[in-house]
Amino acid sequence: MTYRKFLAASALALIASGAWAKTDIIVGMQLEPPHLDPTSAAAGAIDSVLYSNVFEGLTRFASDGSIVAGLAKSWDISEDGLTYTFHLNEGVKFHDGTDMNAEDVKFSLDRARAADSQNAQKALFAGIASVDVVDPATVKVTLSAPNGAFLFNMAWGDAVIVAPESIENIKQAPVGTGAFKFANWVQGDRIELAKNDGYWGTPAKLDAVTFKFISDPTAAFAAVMAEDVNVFAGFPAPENLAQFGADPRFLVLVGSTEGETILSTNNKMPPFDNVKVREALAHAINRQEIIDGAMFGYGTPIGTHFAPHNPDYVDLAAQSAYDPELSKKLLAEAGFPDGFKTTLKLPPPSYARRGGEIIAAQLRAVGIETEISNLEWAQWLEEVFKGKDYGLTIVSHTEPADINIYARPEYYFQYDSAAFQGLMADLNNATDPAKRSEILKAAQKMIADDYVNGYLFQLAALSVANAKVKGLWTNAPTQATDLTAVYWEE
Amino acid sequence: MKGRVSLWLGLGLTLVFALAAAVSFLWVPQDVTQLAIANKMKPPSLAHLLGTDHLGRDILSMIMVGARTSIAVALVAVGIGMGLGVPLGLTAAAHRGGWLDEIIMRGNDLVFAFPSLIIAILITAVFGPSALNAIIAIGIFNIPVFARVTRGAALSLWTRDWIMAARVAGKGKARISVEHILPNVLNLLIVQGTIQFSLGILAEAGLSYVGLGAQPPTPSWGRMLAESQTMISLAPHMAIFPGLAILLTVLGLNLMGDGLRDWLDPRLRRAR
Amino acid sequence: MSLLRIENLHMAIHGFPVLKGVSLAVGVGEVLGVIGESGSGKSMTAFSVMQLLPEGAVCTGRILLDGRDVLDEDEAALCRMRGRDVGMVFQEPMTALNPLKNIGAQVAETVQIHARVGKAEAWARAREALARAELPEERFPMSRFPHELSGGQRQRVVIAMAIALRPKLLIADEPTTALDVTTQAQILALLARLAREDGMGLLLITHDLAVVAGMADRIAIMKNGEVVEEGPVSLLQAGLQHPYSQALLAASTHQPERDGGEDGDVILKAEGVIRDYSGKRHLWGRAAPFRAVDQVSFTIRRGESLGLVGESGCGKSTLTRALLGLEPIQGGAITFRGQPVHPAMGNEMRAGMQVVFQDPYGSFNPRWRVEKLVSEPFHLMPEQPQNARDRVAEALEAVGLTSADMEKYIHEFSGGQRQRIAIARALITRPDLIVLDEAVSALDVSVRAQVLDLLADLSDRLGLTYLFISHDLNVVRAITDRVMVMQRGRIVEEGPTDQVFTHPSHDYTRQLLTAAPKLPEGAAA
Amino acid sequence: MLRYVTKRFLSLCVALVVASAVIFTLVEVVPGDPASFMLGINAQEDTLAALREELGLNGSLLSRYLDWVGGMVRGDFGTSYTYRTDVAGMIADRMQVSLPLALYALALSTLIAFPAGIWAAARRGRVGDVAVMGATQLGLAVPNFWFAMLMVLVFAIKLRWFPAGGFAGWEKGLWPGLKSLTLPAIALALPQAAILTRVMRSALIDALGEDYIRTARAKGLTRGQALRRHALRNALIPVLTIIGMQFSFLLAGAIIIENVFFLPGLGRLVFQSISARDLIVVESVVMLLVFAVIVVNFAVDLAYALVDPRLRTRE
Repeated sequence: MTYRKFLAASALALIASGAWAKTDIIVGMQLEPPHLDPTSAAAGAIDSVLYSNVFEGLTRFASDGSIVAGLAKSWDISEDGLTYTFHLNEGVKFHDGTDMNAEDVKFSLDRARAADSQNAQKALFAGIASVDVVDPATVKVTLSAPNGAFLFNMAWGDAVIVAPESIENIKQAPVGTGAFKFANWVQGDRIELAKNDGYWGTPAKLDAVTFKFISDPTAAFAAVMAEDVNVFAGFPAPENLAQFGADPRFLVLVGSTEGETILSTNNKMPPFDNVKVREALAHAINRQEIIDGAMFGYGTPIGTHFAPHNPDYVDLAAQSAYDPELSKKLLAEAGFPDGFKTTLKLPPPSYARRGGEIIAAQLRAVGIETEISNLEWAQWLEEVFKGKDYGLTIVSHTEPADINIYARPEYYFQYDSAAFQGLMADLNNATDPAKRSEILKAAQKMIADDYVNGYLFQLAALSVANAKVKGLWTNAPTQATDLTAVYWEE
Repeated sequence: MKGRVSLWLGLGLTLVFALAAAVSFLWVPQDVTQLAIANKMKPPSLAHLLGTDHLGRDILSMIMVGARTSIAVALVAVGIGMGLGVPLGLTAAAHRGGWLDEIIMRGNDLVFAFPSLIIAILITAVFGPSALNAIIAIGIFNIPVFARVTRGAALSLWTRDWIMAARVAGKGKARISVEHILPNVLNLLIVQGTIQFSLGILAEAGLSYVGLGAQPPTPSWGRMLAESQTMISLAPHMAIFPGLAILLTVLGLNLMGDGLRDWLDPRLRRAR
Repeated sequence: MSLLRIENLHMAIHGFPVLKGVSLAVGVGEVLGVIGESGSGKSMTAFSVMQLLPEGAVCTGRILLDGRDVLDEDEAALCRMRGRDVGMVFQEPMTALNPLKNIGAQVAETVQIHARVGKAEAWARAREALARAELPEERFPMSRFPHELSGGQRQRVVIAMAIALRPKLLIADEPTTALDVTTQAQILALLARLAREDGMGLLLITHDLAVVAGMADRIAIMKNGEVVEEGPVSLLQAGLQHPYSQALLAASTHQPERDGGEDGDVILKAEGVIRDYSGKRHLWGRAAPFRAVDQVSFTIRRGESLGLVGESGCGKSTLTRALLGLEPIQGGAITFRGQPVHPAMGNEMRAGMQVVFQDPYGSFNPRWRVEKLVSEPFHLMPEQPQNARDRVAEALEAVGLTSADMEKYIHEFSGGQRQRIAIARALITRPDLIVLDEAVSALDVSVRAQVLDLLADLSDRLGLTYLFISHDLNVVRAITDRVMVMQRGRIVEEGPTDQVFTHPSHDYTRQLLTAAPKLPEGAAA
Repeated sequence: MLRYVTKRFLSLCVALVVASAVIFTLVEVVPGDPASFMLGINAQEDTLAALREELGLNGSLLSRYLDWVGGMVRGDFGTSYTYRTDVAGMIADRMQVSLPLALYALALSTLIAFPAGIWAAARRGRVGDVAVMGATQLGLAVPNFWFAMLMVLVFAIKLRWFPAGGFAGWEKGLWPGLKSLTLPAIALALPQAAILTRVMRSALIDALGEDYIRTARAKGLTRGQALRRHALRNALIPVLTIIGMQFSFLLAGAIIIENVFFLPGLGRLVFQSISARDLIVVESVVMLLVFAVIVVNFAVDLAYALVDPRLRTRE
C-alpha cells in the first residue's frame, strides 16, 4: 500500500464512522480452500469463497435454491429435450480484460468432461454429447439423453465458466467474470477480493472483501466476539448462537442447507442386510435428542433423504418415530434379542462427533453396542466411502438434490434396489415438472420404506453477522457466500 | 524441610486423583454412558456437585472416570519409556565409548530431533486415534529421556571402585549393570518417572484436545476440555473443572517428584 | 601482641557442636601449624576466622584480628577484611579456580575488590603477585585458563590471589594434601618464604605432622573440636604431653612388625608390558595416542611384598588394571601362575588375585549388605561354596570384625572398618596375590597404622603375596620387601626396599626422597 | 579442526539420511489417498486416476523417495498436492509467523527466567525462593492451550487489548504483527519460562556450591558479587542447552497454540496437510524441523566453546 493510498484509506475510515457506510468486510469461515479452481476439486471451501463472487456459470442458484439466469441470459430447449441453446449476456469480460464468449463456454464444458478431466463432479457433464459454438453470443449443447436436471447441473460451482487464457494459473490466481476479482491469498490465513469495476451486471456494493480462515470453533467464537470478523459464514459451534443472538451487536442467520444428515448404514453388511434390523435402528433413534444435544436445537428432523424446504418434500419422519420398545421387538424378530455389536465411524464435523456419541447411547439402550472411532476425512474416504469397511457412520450429504445416489449400488451404503434404479431412470427422462414431482415423492417413500439409512435431520445454515451487515444469504442452496448484494447499513 | 512439604502435598494431590480413579471402578455418582440431554450444562448443584456437561452427564463422574484414562495412558507411556529406555541406557553406559554406545546415543538424538506432536499426529493418522496410539506416541518419546538419564547416572557409577571390584570378581557387563548399576540409578529413575508421568498427563490432554486421544464414550480430561472450549462463556464449570483436574494432578506429580528428589538425594540428606 | 587470637571459640552447625572452646594465637610473622585428623575441627577453625561457614553455623567466643573481634563485624566489614587483611589457600587446587576466567583476571579481582585502582594497575599488581608465587609472566601468561595449568601451578595462582594485597594473616587449609610429594615440597617452601618476606602470620592446617615439623614455629594439636596440646615445634622432639598427641606421633612413624618375605616361586611375571590409550576425544578432534605404560618388566614371588611408588599420572593405576586382566595390553606379556593374563581369562585365574582399592567410601555398593559384598567374589567359583556364610564370617573375623557385621549395610561403618571389609572381600577366595591400590592412602594416620598392622599380620599368618601401590614413601617403606619406582610409564629403579631408600641410584628416586616431609630425628612420643 | 568438522558433517549427513527415510516411511504408510480427498465423494475413477498421474503418485515408493531427497538436495522441496504451489515457498511464508513467534516466546521466557532464576537462587530456601518455585510449578502444570483460551477471554474479548487471533502480517509494520503474536507468545512462553527458571536456579545453586565461589568469597567478594561474576557464567551451560531445545520445540510445537489463535504457522500447515494427505508438505516440513533441531544443537555446541575455554583448542 502506498502512502497516498494509506492516507485515503484512513480518511475513508474516519468518514465511515460518520456519514458514509463502510465498504469493506471481513468474512470468517472454517475451512480454507486448498486452491482456487472450483472446477477441479470437491472442496466446498472453494465455492464458499469464489462462487458467484468471482466465478459465474451459465445458470446460477438464487438464495432460495431456484435456478436463475447467469452468464446465459436465456435459453431454448428443443422439443425432445436433447438440445439446449444458450444466449449469453453481451459485453461480459473476464477480470483480465478478455471477452467472455461462446468459445469460453465450449472450452469450459469440454474441459470438464474430457478424458483427463479433474472435475470432482464429472457426472454433471456425463450426458453432454457435444458443445457447439453458434456465434460468439450463442452456444448449443446437445445431450445424449434428456436430462430434466441439466439447467440445475449447470448452476453448480463445478460448472462455472473459465477462460483458456488464464487456465494455467487458475489454482493460484483465479480469473472469472464475477462482481469481485481475486486480489491476494495469504495461505493459511486469508483471501482478499476487490470490487470488479467493469462488472457486466449489477455492481457490488462493497469495495473489498477479506475471507479469514478460522478452523477452531473456539477461535471462531473469539474472533466474532472480539469483532475481528464482521461475518462468520457457517459458524461451527451452534452452542454459541444463543449468546450472539442475545447480543445487539450481532445477528444470527438460521437458514436451510441441502445437507441431509443421515446415519449411513452398510446395507450389505450383516446384520444390516436385514430390513428388520434397519427398521429397528430407525426406531431406536431419537431425532429431537440428537438435534438438541449435537446441534443445540438447530436442524429439522427428516424421515427420508430429501430437503424439507423443497416443494416436493414428503414428511415421513413419523414412519420412523422414536420407539425403543418396538425397536427391541424388531431386533428380536430379526434374531437379535440380545442386540449385536457394530462399528460407528465418525468424520470430523461436530454434528457427527457429538451426534455419534448420542446415537451410541441410544443404540446401547436397545442392545446395540457400537465401537466409536473418530476419523479424519481422508481416513473416512478411504475406509468408509471407498473401502465400505464400516457398520454405521454419520455424514451430511450436502450436494443439492442428490437422492439419485440411492440408485448407485456401488455407493458406500450399498443399497441395491432395481425398483429404485428404475425410478431414477424415469426421472432423468422426465421433463414435465408434475411428473418429476411425482417420481421424486415416490422415491422418497421407497427409501424410507426400505429404511436404507437412519434419516436424522436437515443441517441448518448457521451464520453470525454484524447487525449492520445487510444482504447476506440466509439459506445455503449450495456452498456459497454470495456477497454481491451485501452492504453496510448506515 | 521444604522437600518434605512438597513431597507430602504432592503425594496428597496425587493420591486424591488415584483414589478417584480407583473408586470409579466401583462407584460413580452417575453412569457416564447415560446421556440426559434435557439436563445439559447445569451449573454445580447438590445433585451434580460439579454440574453437568453438554450431553447432561455428571462432570464429577466424568472426571473420576477420566482420571483412569489419564493415569493409564501416562503410566503405560512411562512404562514403555522405562522398559526400553533403561536397558538402552544401561547398555550404552556399559559399552561407553564403543560403537554400541555411539549407535544408541545417536539414535536417541535422532528421536529427540523429531517434533513429537507431529509424529504423534502421524501415528494416529496411521493407526487411527485411540488411547493405545496416544500411549505409543507418548511412550516413544519417553524412551530417549530414560535412556539418557540412565546412561548419565550409570556412567559416573562405572568409574566407582566397587564396579572395579565386581569386575575383579569376574562379573560381566550385563550382570554388573543389573546387579550394581540398576539399583543405584533407581532413585533417579523414580524421580524422572514422576516427571514423565506428569508430562504424559499433559501430553494426553493435548492429544485429546486435538482429538487424537481416547475415543468417546471413554471420558478423557483433554477431550472434556476440548468439548467445553466453545461453551466456556456459557457454562464455565464445564471447562474449569477438567482444567483444574489436569492442573492439580500435574502439580501434585511435579511436587512429588521435587520432594522425592530432595528426599532421595543422599547429598541433601546428609546435609539435613 | 598476637596478630590473631582466638579465645574460647564455640561453634555449632544447626545445633550440633563442632568447635568446643578453641583458643589459639598467631603472632606477627609466626607460623602456627594446626594438626588434627578428620573431624577434629581444624578446618572449621580456619573458616571461622574468615566467617565463611556453612549455613546454620553459630559462633560464640572471640576471634580477635589485630584487636578487633571478627564476630562483631557486619558482612560489609567482613568483605573488606577478607582478601585484604586475611588471605586463604585451600586444599583442592583443581576446583578452587573459576574455570571460565583466566588467571590474570582472577588474581586482579582481589586487587579490584579492595583497592580503588584502574584495570591496568590491578593487572600490574596481579602480575607482581603471580611472579612472587613463582608464576612469572614470561612463562605463564596471565591469559592462561586454569585448565591449562597443573595442580601445583593452580595452587600457586590461589596463593597469588591470597597474597596480592600483602595481608597480615595467611590461612592455608591443607594446601598440599592433594598434591604430589615433589610439588608439595615446593609449595611449602613458597609459603614459608612468603610468610618470611612479608612478615605474614601463617596459619597452616594439616593432617601430617611431618609437614609442620619442617616449617612451623609453633604447633597446636586438635581432636574432636578441642585443642589438646599447644606449644613450640620443639615439643616434637622434647616430648608431647597429651596422650592423644603421643599416639598421633607414634602412628605417624609406625613400623608394623613383620617377618621378611621368603623367596617362593614366581607367581606373576610382566615382560615388556605396553599400554596405550587412544587419544581423548575433544571438541576439535582426537589427541595423539598416549603411552601410559612403557616396557614394564618385573616379577613377584610367592610370599613377597612388592611396592610400586610413583606420583599421580605415572601409570601405576593403569598398570594395575592390566595386571588384573581388566584391560588389554598393546605389547609384552603378563603371566600369572604361568598362564597369560588378559581380559577374557577364566574365573579360576581371577580368583587367584584380588584387589583392595583406595577409597573406602566408593568401594562398596551402598545397597548391599556386608555379607553379599564380601561374598561377591564367590562368583568366581564354579559353584557357590556350601559354607559361604561361615567363610564370610571367618574372613570378617580375620580382619578384626565380627560375624554379626554381616547383616549391616556399608554406611554403618567408619573408613577404617570399610577398608577392613575390603580386605575381607579380597581374602574370601583365598587368593595367591592381593593388589593393594593406595589401600591406606585415604585413612587417618592412626587408622592407617592399624590397617598396616593388620596387613602385616595377615601376610605372616596366611602367607599372602602383596603388590602394594602407593604414592606415600613412608608407607611403602614400612610394609614392603622390594620396591619399584615408576615415572612416566617406566620403572626407573627397582631393588630391595632398604637399599632403595638408603642408597637410591636414580635421580628421580632421590628427588622423591628429598621432597618427602620428614619428622625430625629423635621425634618420639 | 578440519577433521572434526568433516566427521561432524558426515555424522550429520547420516542422521539426515536416516531421518529422511524414517519420515518418508512414516508418512507414506499413512492411509488415505490425497487425490480422493481432493475430489470428494462424487469423483469418478477416471478423474481420480488423472489427478494421481498429475500428482506423481503412481511411481514406486523408492523412486518417489529418491525424487524427494534429490529435490531437497537441490533446494526443491516439491509441489504441494493440494495447494499446487512450491512447498519451499509455502514454508517460507509460514516461517514469517513461526520464526518470529518462536523467537518472541523464547525472548519472553528468557526475560522472565533469568531474573526469576537468579533471584530465587540468591534467596535459596527463603520465602522469595519458595514463591518463585511455587510459581514455576504452576507454570508447568497449566495446560497451555487452556491458559491461552482464558487469556483470549480476558484480553481479547473482555478488554479488547489484543486481537483474538489471526496474524496481521509484517507489511503493516512491526507493531500490528507483534501485537497479534503477543498472546500466543505468552501462552507458549509460560511453561518454557517455568522450566528455564528452574534450570537457571538449580544450575546457579550448583555453581554457588563450587569451590571457586568459596575462593571468590575469601577474596572479599560479597555473596552477590560472587554470584554475578563467577557463578552466572558457569551456570550458563545447562541453561544454553535448554534454550537450544526450547527453540526447536517452539518452532514445531506450537500446533495447538496456532490453532487456538488461528495463526498461519508451520505447525498448522503440517496439521492441515496431514488431514488433507498433502504428504509431500508433511515430509518436507518435518524434515526441515529435524534439520533445524540438528543445526541448533550444533550451534549450541559451538556456543559452549564460547562460554567455556576448556572446550576451545590450544594445540
